[in-house]
Amino acid sequence: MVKPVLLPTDVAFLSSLLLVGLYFWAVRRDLLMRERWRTVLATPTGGAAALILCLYVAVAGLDCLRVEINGETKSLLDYLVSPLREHVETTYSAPFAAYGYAREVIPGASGAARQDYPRLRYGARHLAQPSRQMHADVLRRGMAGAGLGLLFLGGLLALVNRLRGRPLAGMFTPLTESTWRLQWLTAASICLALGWVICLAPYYHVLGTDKVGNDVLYLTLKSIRTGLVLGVVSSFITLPLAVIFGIPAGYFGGWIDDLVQYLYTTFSSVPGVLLIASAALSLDLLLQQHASAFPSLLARADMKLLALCLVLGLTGWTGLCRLLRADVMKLRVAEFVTAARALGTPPLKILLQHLLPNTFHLILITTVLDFSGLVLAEAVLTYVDIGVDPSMESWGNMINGARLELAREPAVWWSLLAAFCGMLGLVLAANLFADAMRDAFDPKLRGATSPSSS
Amino acid sequence: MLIVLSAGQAYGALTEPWNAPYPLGARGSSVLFSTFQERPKHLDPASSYSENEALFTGQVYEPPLQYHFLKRPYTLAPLTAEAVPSPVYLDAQGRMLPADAPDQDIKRAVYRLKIRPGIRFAPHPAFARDAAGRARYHTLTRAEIDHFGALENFPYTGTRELTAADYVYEIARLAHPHLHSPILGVMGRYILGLDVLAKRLRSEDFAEDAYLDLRQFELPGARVIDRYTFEITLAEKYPQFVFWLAMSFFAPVPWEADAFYAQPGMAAHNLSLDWHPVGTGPYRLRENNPNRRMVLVRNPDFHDERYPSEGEASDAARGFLKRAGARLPFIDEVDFMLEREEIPEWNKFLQGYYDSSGVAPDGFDQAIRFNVDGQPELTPVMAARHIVLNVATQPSISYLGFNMLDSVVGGESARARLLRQAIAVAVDIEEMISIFGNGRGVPAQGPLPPGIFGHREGAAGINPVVYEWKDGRAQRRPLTQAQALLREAGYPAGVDPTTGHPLVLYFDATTTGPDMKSLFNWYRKQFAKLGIELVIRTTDYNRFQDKMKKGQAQIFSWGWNADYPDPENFLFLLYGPHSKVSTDGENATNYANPAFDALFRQMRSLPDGAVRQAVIDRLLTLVRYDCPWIWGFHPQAYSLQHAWVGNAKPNTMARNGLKYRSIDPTLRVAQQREWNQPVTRVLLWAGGFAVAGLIPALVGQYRRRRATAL
Amino acid sequence: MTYLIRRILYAVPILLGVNVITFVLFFVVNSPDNMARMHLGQRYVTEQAIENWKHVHGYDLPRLWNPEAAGTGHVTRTIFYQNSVRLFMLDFGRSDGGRDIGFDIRQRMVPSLSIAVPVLIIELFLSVAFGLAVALLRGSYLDRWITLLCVAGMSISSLFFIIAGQYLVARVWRLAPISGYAGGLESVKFLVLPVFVQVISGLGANVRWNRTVFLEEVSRDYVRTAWAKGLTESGVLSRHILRNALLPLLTTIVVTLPGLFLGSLITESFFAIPGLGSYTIDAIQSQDFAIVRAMVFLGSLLYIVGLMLTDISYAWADPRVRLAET
Amino acid sequence: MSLLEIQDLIIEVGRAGAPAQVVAGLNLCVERGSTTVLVGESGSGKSMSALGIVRLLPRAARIKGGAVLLEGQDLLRISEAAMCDVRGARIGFVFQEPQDALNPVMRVGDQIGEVLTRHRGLRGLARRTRVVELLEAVGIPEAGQRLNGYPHQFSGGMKQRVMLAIALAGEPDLLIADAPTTALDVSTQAQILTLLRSEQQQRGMGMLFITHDLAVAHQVADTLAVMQAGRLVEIGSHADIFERPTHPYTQHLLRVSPRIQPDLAPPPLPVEAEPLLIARGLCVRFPGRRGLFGRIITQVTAVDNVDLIVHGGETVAIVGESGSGKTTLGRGLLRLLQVDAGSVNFGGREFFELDRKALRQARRDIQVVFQDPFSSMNPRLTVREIIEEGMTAQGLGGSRQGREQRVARLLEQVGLEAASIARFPHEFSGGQRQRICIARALAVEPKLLVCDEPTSALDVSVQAQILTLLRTLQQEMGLAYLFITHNLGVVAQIAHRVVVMHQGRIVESGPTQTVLFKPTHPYTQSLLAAVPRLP
Repeated sequence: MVKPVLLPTDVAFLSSLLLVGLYFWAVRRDLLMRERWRTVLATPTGGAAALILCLYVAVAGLDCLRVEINGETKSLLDYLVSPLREHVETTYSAPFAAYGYAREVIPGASGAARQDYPRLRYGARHLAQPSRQMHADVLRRGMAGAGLGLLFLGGLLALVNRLRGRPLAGMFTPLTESTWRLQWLTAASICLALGWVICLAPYYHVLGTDKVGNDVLYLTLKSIRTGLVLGVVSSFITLPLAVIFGIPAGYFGGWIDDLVQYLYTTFSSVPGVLLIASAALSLDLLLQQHASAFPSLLARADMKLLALCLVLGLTGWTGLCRLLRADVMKLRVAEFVTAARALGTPPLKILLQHLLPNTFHLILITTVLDFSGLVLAEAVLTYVDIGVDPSMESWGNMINGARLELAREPAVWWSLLAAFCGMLGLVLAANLFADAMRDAFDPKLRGATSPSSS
Repeated sequence: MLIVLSAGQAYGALTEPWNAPYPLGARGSSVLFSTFQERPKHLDPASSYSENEALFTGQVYEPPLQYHFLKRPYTLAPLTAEAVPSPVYLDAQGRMLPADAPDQDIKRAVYRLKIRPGIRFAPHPAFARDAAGRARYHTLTRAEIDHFGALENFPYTGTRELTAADYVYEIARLAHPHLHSPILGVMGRYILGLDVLAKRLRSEDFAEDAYLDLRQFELPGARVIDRYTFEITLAEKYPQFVFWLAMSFFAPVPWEADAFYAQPGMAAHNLSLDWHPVGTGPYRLRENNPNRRMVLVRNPDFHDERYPSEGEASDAARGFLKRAGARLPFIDEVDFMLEREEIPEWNKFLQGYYDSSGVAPDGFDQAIRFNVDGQPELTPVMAARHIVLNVATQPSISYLGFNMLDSVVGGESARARLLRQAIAVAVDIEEMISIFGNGRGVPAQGPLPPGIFGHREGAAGINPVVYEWKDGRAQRRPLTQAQALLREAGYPAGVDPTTGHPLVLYFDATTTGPDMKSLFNWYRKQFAKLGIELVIRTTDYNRFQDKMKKGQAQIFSWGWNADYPDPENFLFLLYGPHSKVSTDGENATNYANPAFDALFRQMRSLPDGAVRQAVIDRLLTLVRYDCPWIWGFHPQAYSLQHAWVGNAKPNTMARNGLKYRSIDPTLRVAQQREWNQPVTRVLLWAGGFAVAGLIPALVGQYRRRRATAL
Repeated sequence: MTYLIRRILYAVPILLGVNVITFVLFFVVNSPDNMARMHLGQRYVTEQAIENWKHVHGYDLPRLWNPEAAGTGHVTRTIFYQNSVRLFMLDFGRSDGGRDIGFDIRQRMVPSLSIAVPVLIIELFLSVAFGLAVALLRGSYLDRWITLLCVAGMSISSLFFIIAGQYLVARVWRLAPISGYAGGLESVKFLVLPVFVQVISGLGANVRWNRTVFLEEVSRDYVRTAWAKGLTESGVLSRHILRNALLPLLTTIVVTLPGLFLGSLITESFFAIPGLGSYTIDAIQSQDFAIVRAMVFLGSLLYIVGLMLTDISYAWADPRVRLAET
Repeated sequence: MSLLEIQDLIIEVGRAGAPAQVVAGLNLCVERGSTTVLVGESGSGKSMSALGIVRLLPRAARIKGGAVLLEGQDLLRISEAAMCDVRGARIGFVFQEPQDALNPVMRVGDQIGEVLTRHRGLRGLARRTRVVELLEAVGIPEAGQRLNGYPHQFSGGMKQRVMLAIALAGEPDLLIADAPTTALDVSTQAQILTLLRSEQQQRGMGMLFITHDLAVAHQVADTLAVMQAGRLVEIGSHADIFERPTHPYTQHLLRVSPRIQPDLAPPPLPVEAEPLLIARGLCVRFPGRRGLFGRIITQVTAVDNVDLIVHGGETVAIVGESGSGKTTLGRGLLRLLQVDAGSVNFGGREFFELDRKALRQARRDIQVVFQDPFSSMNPRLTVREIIEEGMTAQGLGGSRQGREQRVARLLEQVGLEAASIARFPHEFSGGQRQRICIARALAVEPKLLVCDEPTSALDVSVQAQILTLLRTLQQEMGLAYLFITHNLGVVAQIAHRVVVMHQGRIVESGPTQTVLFKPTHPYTQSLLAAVPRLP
């Protein structure tokens, strides 16, 4: 029996993506916006960051589409990487290891037990003598992966050149062209990495395994969804609040402004972590009181994630609200707003048509910056025990576990490394993207005077 | 960056080694450095029951009896009492009965205890008296209390000789409504008149902080005979009672302490018996800063107690008899540092800053390896540091319980029993021990741990439902058998016929650290082997307790630590009348089987011997078949000691082992210095790096100064 | 003076609001009965004991509105009123663990400050120095790399810095204790590592923020005037840019000053510093609501004091601003 | 040898990939003791040239070639360190916006003294004495006390005097003044110009004066250089340029520059025209200080008891310096801000007594055009949406297509292509945008158009076009204008009647001819006297 399953956070995440898509569709004819978005993408770091973000979003998106087959719910991502999911060892193993992490007593052929590192169930299983064959095999498969990646990249380049009407001979010019070089190099690295993973991961644990033998690469991939959902959904909960409070407060002033100011001063005066902690604890209690409403573990963990998003969203709106209010207060006296009032445009329409679109860049930039903050916050909240459900794959859980693992001897560093890289990739990309966006949308910082020597 | 490091360097130059986790002044003297993980909530002997509290109460308070430090199996020895008492049994008419009289005839069991004269309480302001003999500090005003603020600020202290009345007073305190003594339920049944007293006290309305002088209440079960003698009378025969006399619940509490702490205003300064105990033990708690550290110092008035001169055969060889006959305690001061997390604690032990340590799960591979015989031994690195490993199987059990009141997994129906048995076979405890316990555990064949009477080794001792005896050892039955059992139960391949979906079971747990996640995953994997979906319901501890009490949990992880080394203390966990739901007893699974209950009652009062063994065998057969528990394992405690620590023989029953401990501070100082040489060249590298980082900036600046417009 | 009075009066409704928030969070799902159970522990608890506890602690009153009482008693004879008033008097009551919260707060303030203050000072010094250097070299490769490095630094969870710091500095290089604390001068060596780690983990964001502030100042007309005067780079930077840029920096710093008392949750917890940060974390983890609520209130109070200090310091530092006008 | 000789100076802006030359080969000399004025419209490269001389270009711009010889030394080829010794010491610079050009948090005395320390090595008392001398020289009274003040305590004109003192402190040989009076009122402008001229002559400095205003140039120049699009089109003596301009661009500039001449002003309309707008006793006050609990303690009266009448088809100009309350009056009339007292009768209706809904409808009759063509249109909307806005709000124009046709017609009416309909504001130049703004206002068929400085942000040639457009529209549609401006030259070209405002009050009003050429009030007289005029 196959039936699609949509968890609440899936719905929230996918509809958030849909909203982003709608936004781009809506601004597609706006030349100024198009030019600005082009600038964002043309900034080397911005373009590269956008590519990486797309990759993350794609993985998370795939992980949000689930089907239930014979009572087992799995996402498309699970199916795509099923070797990773299924290759479960007993306990730790290092990246590219053929043998386990810890010695075990292995019953010998003659009945005499000896103590040694056991062969892994899946890692490097295909090699008869791992110690001798491993290097060559990894190299061979790595080359194949690189080849695969390059092939894909070539196809991509050919397609782009075809669309641009460039001759096939100049196929690799994008890689050398100065303006788009970093973007293409990023694309190339992504292709290469994907190729390598596709060719190596079914045979080795590329990032090792964790305490119960799960492939760390799989955990890292699954964590992407958690991180993104947390960041994106929370931001999307924040937005309406900030907009609904911030823009009218700035525009109307008076008692509305007083009220909103009071609200956000009150909210922001509570230390952030504490507010989140109290709210999360309360929501957690609420969930526990209605535990029976969530039949499966997945639904429960998912509900907890949604609750966390809700908490982060409900506590995180003050910053953007304050910014919006200040910006609208400036815009309120802008002449086009005065003109609109003089034309008899009703206030609501002024808010929607004039103020909202002109503060949108602010909303976008703040949202992307907040997003990265939220992804980072997940790890900390998980440490404080108010983060995502322990059963859910997340970087916070990985880091948290990694603290203990690092204290082992030899240190188990790969979980930490994987979580570190996974997180750094996402947050760095988001931060760089926000930077590029700020440069493109808010070019206040350009044109500083200096002696003309440089 | 540079500033920080150079500050560290400058400071470090004065006091090496750099990484000492506490002020180094004391390490050369006779101070033991240890840790505590959780701040103790109650140090009042009437309410304190948890292990982390016993760490302190065990050293401060002295019940009449103790476990012999060296002898095995565990033997009771007198502490403040002259001798281990034997009960005198009386019938309804008060006539003496022989020890083997039938239980139902025995209406009174009388224990007479004579304590040694000359034992004194540790100095405390509560005992301070002025020239006229009046207590100095029993009638303080609020302002005076605020002025003193802390115990050490009281200029006068006093002491007093321990009397039998102090023991009797403490027994009455068990009934104190505000102390919520955890053993009131048990003792109320046995000690004559205790429950009556408790009821009476509860009905009296008095403020929480007010002093309640328990001396004015009559308690027939505990009476002072003379200055040094008192008598405890039980309402029925209870052979295990004598073990209770070695627990801190029966340690003496002077009425002066209660009167002192009950003064209004004391609580606001955290001055209460819960934070500042008053006892006769070898140590007194000098500093109680649960935020950082707790310090025990030698009680100057400690009575003359000597190191035992006899023990197990191997004790002499292991050096445990070197100090025989020497006066206790050996160490002047014990510093307990708050270490909430295992890792820093473990690392500090390795660095030599803590004198002993358990083996952190994550440091296990570093410390221990199993030799070819499967026996644990120290890794060469550890052995080179002359660290000593002690292994002791604990008189405890950790198990997964089925709530027998649950409609799915509980009850006496064949369906439920088969389901339980199937799960018990499928959950691979051996794997659990090896993954999560680093092999530190013995798979349980029933509730009784090794070392407790009634436990059987070998083929005779296995649980035939889960294990079979093959190749000379117990082997878990294969998964196919579990699946067959499940099919028989009516869940083919784990599918619940009523829904058509996989059977969903719930595991109730409390939320704790990150390590739990993998454990939960592991549980799920075990159940998934049968096609059953296991949902983990985590709650906070209190709610979990509440759930357990209401019988709403389904499957849960539970454990039991022996109060005393007797099979009764384990088998009563399955005794129907002790059900958690109906009586808030310790029978967490609410298992109730009349046949078992009858046999249990019989076993309870039997002396150790063949008869008792036979009864126990029958009891075990019953519960193995009914399978209310997945039997789990008996954990083994591995503890490590540095070479400079002496007399650290593990004693899993006794809590007062610190007085026997000795240390060699000179060796400690030398080793710490050797092991903690800072890697200073890193600082040079960092400094060089910083300087190198400045160069491009300086070059850039120079270029700008020299630049022309064209 | 009138300004101060106004601000203090303004703070009252905010604190009241904070109280309402915490109260709602506290009581919406958590009934007094639950609290009583939590407080009394897991052992056998009778209804009588619960009632008794609730009465002693004043939780037997209605939550927000008392229909039975007369006059102002409608409001005053409620849990909310009684608790809020107590908090306003800075009486935090006792924790669920039975200790006096005010006592613990006083005791734990010192370690928190002894971490937070050095961090603040060193961080400020370093980030201003780096920020200036980067603003000076703007547009160059060094600028781009340092900015990228800053963004990367911002993108790394502070947990990584702590874990890596503990592993390398304390374990591998043995340069500092892994964790712990001691009073007095001894504390220095315990503080080196946490301070170092915290400075490093905050450096990226701070340098970048300072760079932005400095660049914003650099683009102003008066800077051009300064150049036109023939001042050298150092003169322009120190006398003009720095002086002006310190104003926005001041606001961001001063508002955090009172909050320093609260300490850093994560750092203190990892390094076992017995400060208010780890106190809070412990309270969260052990679900000790009484402490959490006290800390929330204290935090808000300090934040409001911070806002006030900000205004005052602004008026002091910026000749254009006078208090009466704000 | 000239004091300053610029040879083939080339300045580029933009990214390395697509550079644009903003200064394309400038050649210019400044002699000792004489003033050279560089005139040009915005974007002509005149300011860039001035900044290029001292190597203080914005980051986006860079010098690509040429030489700047100061007494024979090429400033472009010395090191930055050496350049620091030139700036302030040998070249003084006065910037356009005194508001921003002074360090807000530094005492005025220190800002001047800094130069003395840097270049003259003066410290302590000597420095202070010299600062006082300088401040007195630039005409700041009570210099001894005022040097401890901060810039915000000085008025605009005073700030510019301080700026001049800074520039003079290093006793430079060359003074570069980059449009130093643009931001100032005419009366202040006149004082500053006089001061500059006298200082220059006293000290025998060379001065390079940058301006867009030919009238100002006329007042200070010894030599005039006219720039257009980065090139020098004509250079010559004062007399050459003003009397015998040779280049067509120069001639054009001279032609379109507004002059105050009696023959230009339109005659007053016949009196029998029906009054369209009658305002009586208008007062607008802004809160000043607030006390405890936000109670208002003092108030600033921006518009003080003003009466005003506008007839249908008439242009009434409101003239005043900054702060005179003219803009506030305009917005008050429109009910765009709270009016504290008075009444406005518009077309027979009491404008201030309308409820919200009626007010929205009534807004149709009275529209507004603003000064800044950049901020007066929502950059997120297309031209069509911008112009449609009023129609939608007022329910005009019928169907979607009807509105579209109307928008197209309006665009043609204001002289734009109908095809611009789908474009965004930023694709248009300043003048074009102002046309769109007019079209937006006209879309609701108003009877009165309040023009709030509609031309002051525009170059003179564009300004002339817009004025022509407004006149044409008035003739075609019978519009009435309330024209708010500070520029008397513009007034002379367009207004039937003039109202002069000073400190919130109307000091004089009457037909243009009378007020501009036979003023009776002393304020009007002094104002007119201060206006620089072309021959």
